[in-house]
Amino acid sequence: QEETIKVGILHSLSGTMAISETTLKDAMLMLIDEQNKKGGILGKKLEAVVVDPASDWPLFAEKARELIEVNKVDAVFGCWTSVSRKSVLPVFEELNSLLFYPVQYEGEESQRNVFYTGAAPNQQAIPAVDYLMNEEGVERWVLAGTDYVYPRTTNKILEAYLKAKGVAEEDIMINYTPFGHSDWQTIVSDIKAFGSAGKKTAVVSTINGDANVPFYKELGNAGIKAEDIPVVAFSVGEEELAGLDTAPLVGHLAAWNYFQSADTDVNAEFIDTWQAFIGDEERVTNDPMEAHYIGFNMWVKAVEAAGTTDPDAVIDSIVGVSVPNLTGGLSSMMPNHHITKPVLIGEIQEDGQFETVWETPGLVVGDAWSDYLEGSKDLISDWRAPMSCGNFNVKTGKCGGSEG
Amino acid sequence: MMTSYLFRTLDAKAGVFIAILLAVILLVPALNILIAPDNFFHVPNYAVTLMGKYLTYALLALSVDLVWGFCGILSLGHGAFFALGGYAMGMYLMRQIGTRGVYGDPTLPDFMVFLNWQELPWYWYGFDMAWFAFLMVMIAPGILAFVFGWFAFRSRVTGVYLSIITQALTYALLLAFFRNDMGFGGNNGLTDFKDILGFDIQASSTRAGLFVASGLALLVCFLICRYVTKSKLGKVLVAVRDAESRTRFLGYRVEYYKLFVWVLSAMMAGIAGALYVPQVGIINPGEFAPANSIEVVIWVAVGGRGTLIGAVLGAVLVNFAKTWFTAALPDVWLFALGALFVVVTLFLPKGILGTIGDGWTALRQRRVSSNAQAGGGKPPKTPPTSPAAAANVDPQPAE
Amino acid sequence: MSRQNTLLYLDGVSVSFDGFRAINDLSMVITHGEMRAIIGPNGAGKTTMMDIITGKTRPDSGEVFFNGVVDLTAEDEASIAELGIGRKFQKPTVFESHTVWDNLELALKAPRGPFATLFHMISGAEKTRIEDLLTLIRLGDKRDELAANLSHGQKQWLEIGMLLAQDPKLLLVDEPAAGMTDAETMETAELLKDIAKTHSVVVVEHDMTFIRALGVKVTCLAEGSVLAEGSLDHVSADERVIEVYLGR
Amino acid sequence: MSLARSLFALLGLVFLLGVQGQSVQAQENLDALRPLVNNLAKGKYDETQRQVEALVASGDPVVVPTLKALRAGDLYVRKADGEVFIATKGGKGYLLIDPLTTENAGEAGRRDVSKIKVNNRLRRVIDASMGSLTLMAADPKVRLAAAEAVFKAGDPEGLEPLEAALQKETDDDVRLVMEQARAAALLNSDRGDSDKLEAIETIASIGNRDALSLLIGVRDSTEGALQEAAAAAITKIEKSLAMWGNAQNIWYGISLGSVLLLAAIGLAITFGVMGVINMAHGEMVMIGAYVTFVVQELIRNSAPWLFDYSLFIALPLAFLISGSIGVAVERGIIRWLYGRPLETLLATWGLSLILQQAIRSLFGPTNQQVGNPEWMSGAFELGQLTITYNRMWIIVFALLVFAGLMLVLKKTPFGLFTRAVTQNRRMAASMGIRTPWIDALTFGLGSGIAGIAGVALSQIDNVSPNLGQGYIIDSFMVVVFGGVGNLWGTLVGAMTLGVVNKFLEPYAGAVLGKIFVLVFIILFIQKRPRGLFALKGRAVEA
Amino acid sequence: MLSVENINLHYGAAQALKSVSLAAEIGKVTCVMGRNGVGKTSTLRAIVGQHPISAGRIVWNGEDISKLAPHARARRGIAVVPQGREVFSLLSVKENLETGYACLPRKDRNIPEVIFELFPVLKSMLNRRGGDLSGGQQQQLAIARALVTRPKLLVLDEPTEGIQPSIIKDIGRAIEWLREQGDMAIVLVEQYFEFARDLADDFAVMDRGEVVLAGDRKDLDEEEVRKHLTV
Ligand SMILES: Nc1ncnc2c1ncn2[C@@H]1O[C@H](COP(=O)(O)OP(=O)(O)OP(=O)(O)O)[C@@H](O)[C@H]1O
Ligand SMILES: Nc1ncnc2c1ncn2[C@@H]1O[C@H](COP(=O)(O)OP(=O)(O)OP(=O)(O)O)[C@@H](O)[C@H]1O
Ligand SMILES: NC(N)=O
Ligand SMILES: [Mg+2]
Ligand SMILES: [Mg+2]
Repeated sequence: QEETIKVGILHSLSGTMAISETTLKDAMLMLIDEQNKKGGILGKKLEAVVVDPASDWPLFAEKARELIEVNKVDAVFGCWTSVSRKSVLPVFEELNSLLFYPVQYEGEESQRNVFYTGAAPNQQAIPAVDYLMNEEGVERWVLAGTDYVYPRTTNKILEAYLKAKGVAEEDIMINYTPFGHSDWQTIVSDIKAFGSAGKKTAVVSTINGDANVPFYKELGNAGIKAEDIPVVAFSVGEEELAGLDTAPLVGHLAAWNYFQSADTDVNAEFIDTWQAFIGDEERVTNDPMEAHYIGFNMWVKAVEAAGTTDPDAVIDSIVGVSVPNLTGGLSSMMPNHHITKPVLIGEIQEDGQFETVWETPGLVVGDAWSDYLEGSKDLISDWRAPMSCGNFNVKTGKCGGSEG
Repeated sequence: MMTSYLFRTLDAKAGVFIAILLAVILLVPALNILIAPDNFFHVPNYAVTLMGKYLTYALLALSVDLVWGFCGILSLGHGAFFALGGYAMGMYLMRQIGTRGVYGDPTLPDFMVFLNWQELPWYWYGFDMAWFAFLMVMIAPGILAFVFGWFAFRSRVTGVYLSIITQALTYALLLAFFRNDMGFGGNNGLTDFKDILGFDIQASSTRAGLFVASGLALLVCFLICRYVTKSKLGKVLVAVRDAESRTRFLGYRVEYYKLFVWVLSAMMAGIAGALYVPQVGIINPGEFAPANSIEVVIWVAVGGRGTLIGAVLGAVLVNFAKTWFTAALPDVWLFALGALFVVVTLFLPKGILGTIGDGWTALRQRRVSSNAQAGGGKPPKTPPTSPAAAANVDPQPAE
Repeated sequence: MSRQNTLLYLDGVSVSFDGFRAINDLSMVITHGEMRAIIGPNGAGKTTMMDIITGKTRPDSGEVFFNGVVDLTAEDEASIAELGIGRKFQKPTVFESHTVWDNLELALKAPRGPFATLFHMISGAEKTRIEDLLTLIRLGDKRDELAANLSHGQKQWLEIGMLLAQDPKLLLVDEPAAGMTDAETMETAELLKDIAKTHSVVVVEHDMTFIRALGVKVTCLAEGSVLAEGSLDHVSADERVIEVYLGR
Repeated sequence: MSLARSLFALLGLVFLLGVQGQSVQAQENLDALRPLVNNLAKGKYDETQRQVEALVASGDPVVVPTLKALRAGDLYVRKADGEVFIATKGGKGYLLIDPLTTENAGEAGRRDVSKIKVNNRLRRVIDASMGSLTLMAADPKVRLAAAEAVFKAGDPEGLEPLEAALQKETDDDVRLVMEQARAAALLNSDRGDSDKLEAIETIASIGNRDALSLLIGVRDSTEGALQEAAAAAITKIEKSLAMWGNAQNIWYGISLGSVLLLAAIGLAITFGVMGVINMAHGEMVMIGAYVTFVVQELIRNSAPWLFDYSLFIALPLAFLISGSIGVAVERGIIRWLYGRPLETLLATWGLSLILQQAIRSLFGPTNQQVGNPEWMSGAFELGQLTITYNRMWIIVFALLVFAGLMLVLKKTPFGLFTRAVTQNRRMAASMGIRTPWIDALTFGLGSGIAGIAGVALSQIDNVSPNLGQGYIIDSFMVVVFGGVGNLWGTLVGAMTLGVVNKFLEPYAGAVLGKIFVLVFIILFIQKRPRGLFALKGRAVEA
Repeated sequence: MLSVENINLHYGAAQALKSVSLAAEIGKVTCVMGRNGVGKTSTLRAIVGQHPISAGRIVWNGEDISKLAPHARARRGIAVVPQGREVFSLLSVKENLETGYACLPRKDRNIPEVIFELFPVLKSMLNRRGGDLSGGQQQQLAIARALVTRPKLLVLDEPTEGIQPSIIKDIGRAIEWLREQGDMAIVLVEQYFEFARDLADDFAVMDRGEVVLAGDRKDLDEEEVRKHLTV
């Protein structure tokens, strides 16, 4: 039997997260397939090892361990939601393996074995707010989110940011809902009331996956149009829109680093390959898929550069690696294990796609530690020697709390 | 006297079980530590932790079986006690991190630092001390169980009503612990533990130690359950399960009996949770999810309700199946697991152990009766366990 | 009669269900050591009266006292049982998934607290007592059989055995002879007479031969209150009793 | 939809105008406007906005199609010469239309033109300015929309055209809105205080939040009589809004309650009546939702005109499909488990895993799109209440289903036999009741009803394999809270929980609100250990 | 007519009936007697199909019904008054009676007036739930419910249990009346010797799962029977 390089895929195929993660498993299979068509890496074929952590966080850790210890994979692509990542972190640290995490998250983390290919808050939330403030003249803000860490942190950051920009306390309304919240009547009417105070109002939504469909349905039916109160979402992409009649939502916004509508040749090719792979002409692509695309290509490049899949070597060689992203630029792996990305603001179209209405002039470097949070504004991360630290405190000149 | 009684109550089946359990407790760590990794008999770390987890699940199943199998209290919320025990342990482990957190704060856990908490909430006090934390592992679930049970049993909430409010309880706790404002780390829960009682939590010796601890906890709790259920109190419990009000007319204070096993069971669940957390490395509100508690009930049903060994067997078996299926059939494993449950209910109506037990008794009885009445009447056409007979002779309707 | 010297004292007790008066201003007194037979038409309220005494049903009004001092309406089933009131139900109710033996063991007079039972070890005296009861109720060969597998009449017997095992001060016996053969009925009567030497007993029955064999004071209830009281001959001669109960 | 319609109306109108105005004068105007139109393609949003304002300042209705097209994202610039056209997809790339003359202007390849971007701010500006341009349109609907736009803008510039329009207005409804728009514009103008006092009265009579915010503006920027009048009006409106707030909570509560009722009612049969702890109930609901999806998908692909009837087609199908699955499940699994109610939990849990995975394998894990038919979309105002049609129909539907079920169970022999079978299967059989038949039909009925609940729920929630899981816990809570085996209990239970939830939510927030509801249920059960509509008496204990 | 031929019946491994035979003719009352636990109820369960038999057969009007489901037997005119009443406790008295409609054609679905003549108390309690009735009332309801089905074979398991003397007399008269109608076979299990003796045309005495004495009324040796009824 021919020797292969094994790649672990750790995405939930059942349970609540399957709705988002199954697509990423398929995307990874496609990427591995494509790479094998190009001859694999280092002359060896790649072999995907798929497991199902079933949306169960401790199971993520167990499966991660199984992938690394039992299946001996060389890198793992997976997780969605911070808690799944937090759950597997110690495993990757202990067994010294690699994880590529493809979803936007709240930041406040930088770990030697993890590469964060999704957006940090400064690559999504802050530019979105800037856009609304500058281009749409928004003065009053509803920060609506699902009650968990990502929205909580993002909103903390945004609150600090808005206040720094002179927005008054009473012009910010913060609202949290449980996971899978499905009855939005009260909240939508509260938003409507909050928005009728005479000042231009917008909703910044960190509402998680499933709850969005009923939210937007209620919004549409209550007649809240984008021109009146635009909603900018950080967790609503093409996949989520596919489950919605978007006609009433035209003009509402999302902030991402990629839209399927990106008008580039690489993207066109990516979409074609994807649709052919999955056998569905209608199947959409989305931002976390692009993140895996970038992450995977970075890993391939780093392995080739290092000439080995050994994690330590790859960790050293991957920083500084640049690969094309799907929006026409080159994304690079930064020393803090986050990557550079363009930030796009898109408007929902009737066909379920986004049209980019604004984008950052250049690429934005992912910031592991927010400048707007008390505890973390003095921290930086740099995994290159000699610093080799994920949480270096520039004030005290020490490497965070970690002794090692 | 008690111990002699205890041992008198151990029949052959229990003896075999204890022997196997002891062997596992001794052999697994030995094969893990003493045998070289490339040897065929080596048990990898991965397997040790995995089996450790199964043992804590088995303990949880045991606690559910105690209240359900013997006292008829179908708890759809035992995950709450498990999770509380887990959180107590998690809080201890969090405090052990000390300045090694990413922000280097000596008292505040990381998640509090970045959400700008200024000081440690009062309910976190004391968790830096192992003895206190370990006590809380039992006391916290115990108190919750006591308060809940005190009200519910005195109000004579029974049957599905009780089941559903236990579910409401765990669901409410789920939502509460999800809230970041509660100060338990919200959805992310507690993670990134460094060491326990001074031992590095990732060291394989620590893992082996935790495995042994889980095994011993299971063994001790099994013996306790065994003693309780074989005692006269156990008979009262079964009486309560069958005909609660009749038991009252005999002068037994049913609510005290229920409260006793309920709290005992909750504490056992708490211990299970506490041993679970350091082995899986995370405790988060997901453990409070009603579905988790339902699953525990299902392990017990699969193994055989009302047979303590069955509960243990069911927990290990179902979880082993889950581990295996999720890796071997990641895309369709739910078909396999779902079918397993359906098949067990249909063909092993009393669970795995119950059915084995039945077969055993039937065999013995047949031998006895065929000796007694040589040439007597024919044996029944339809064996009692066949579905047709079960449906036909069924004594009582559902409600 | 003053309440003080009575064992059971009911005064002006009424209870109604959804407007239907099952017990209507019922007054009755049982003295220490007395055996009383209660008869009355179906639906007269005999069982309901026992429900009230044992705490199963709360009266809407009226007084119920035990031993002259204990207000039974303020107690719950378990404490009433602990006070020494035992009951055999009209419809036999035994613990079906316990063996005959265990049913009796559970009923046996002993401390009832959880910790007492947790550390309870069955004594020789208790075993003998159970053996005796088994013989008495003729279920010796069924001792290891589950109660669920008994016939209707066997369950009746088992319940009588359980009542005896409790050794209560006051026995409330609801239709003990139902489902028994005539011979068994007479035996039961003898048994109760025997017990009545040391205990107080209230028996409900429809079997007049049985009542006659008991030879005690009879109370006839009808529509929730006392219709007639006295010796059996006296009561059965009462026109109204014949009208509503005995028939012509 | 209505946007497109009014666009057509406008185009028609403009076309007529165009024919009439075929004069030299008109041609000159066009020549003057052309550069302005072409300028729309230059610069960013700020610049575009300035050009829009310039176009509007011309006051010439001939610019209306340009603005409409810009708003709808149909305005493109030809890269080669910077000319701006209305473009629609067609031919090899785009069909071009001259925005001013609306004449055909040839074709262009996909890469030859680029879209002029609009954002929400621009759309708002266009709406507001278009308002004053279309106040005199022939179609009263257009005029109404125009008046509303002017009201929203509250721009004193709009005052004059408004007053001119008011002179000619014949339609009462439109007139009313114009009056209100005039009042709004007037308050921002420099007209005299008496005019403004009158305007305050007009605004106050609207009584909604828009009026409130206008008046707050007045109160904060004026003094004396005006300020007092505004303040008085504000108090009045706030009072009435508070009252409407309560009405709204009740409405929301009933609406949530009816969703709970729908989700629970099938369970009230399979669990409440039959005693099967049916963990697969949610999956039956899910199957109903997927039936709706499939029906809509078929309609979309082959008979789009039927779309508004899709739910009526889906309802019986969902009932039949979920119902037959129910019957099959009962015959295959449940029937072996009577008398072992707790084991039904195990089997149906397994079943729910299988059904979920089956749907996931068949349709994929992602949400499926189920649309609202026209009559289920939008909302209408009832006083200060916004009543959305989908919620309203769901309430009606839930009550109908409830009534129907009640009828079947209480008034038909089937219902009686069902209850007899579940209370004492053996005796029921000896009474001649075909118990297997009744069991299968009853479980089928419960499942079928879950299926039609799924049709309704597809209108407000995700249609994904997880759909059922989201409702199962709530359903059990409702059935148990109401009292197992009592349909009225399920109705009242669902409504109570809905209303309690909705009154708590504004104060406690959604998360705490939900926690409180759960605690409320726990405490309530202490008071009534057998649910809201507990059966009492011997019958229950026997 | 009904003929039970050499049936065996088991509960699990325990045998409750050993080669029991019994006959019941139209227009006659067959009385089964015996001490507690000898198998009377088991025999009736076998006849109505509530428990499967393990040997022998049961023939009703020429048809072997041993394999038929209970509801099918009910539809062939077999009705039962079970021991322990088994009324549907949550159904009202009226509904309890109406369950008997299941084996009636639509036109016959009514409650015969004679039932209320026999048990007047039921008429006044039509809307009360079955389970709320007193023991004796339930027993009356159980008998009435069986009569609603217009049975051709009526199987009664200790129907006088818990019933007041005057109504026992009425039930006796009712059974006589039913017999006199001449279109019904009646199997009666009874412990109350005098009641049984007065009604029985044929009788069978059981002991330990077997029929130990059988014959018609004139063969009845009271002493012999009583011997089997005492311990
Ligand atoms: N919960 C209840 N709801 C309605 N009626 C009830 C309830 N409980 C008892 N009854 C009625 O109260 C009356 C008294 O019943 P009880 O059982 O006490 O009679 P009894 O004297 O024991 O009769 P029996 O000799 O038939 O056993 C009966 O008419 C019965 O129908
Ligand atoms: N469900 C059962 N399972 C096991 N054994 C049973 C069951 N029912 C009855 N038996 C046994 O079968 C034998 C016959 O019981 P059966 O009920 O037929 O007696 P019976 O003659 O009707 O008595 P009774 O006069 O007490 O009603 C008894 O010894 C009893 O213990
Ligand atoms: N981290 C997120 N997007 O859940
Ligand atoms: Mg009675
Ligand atoms: Mg019998």
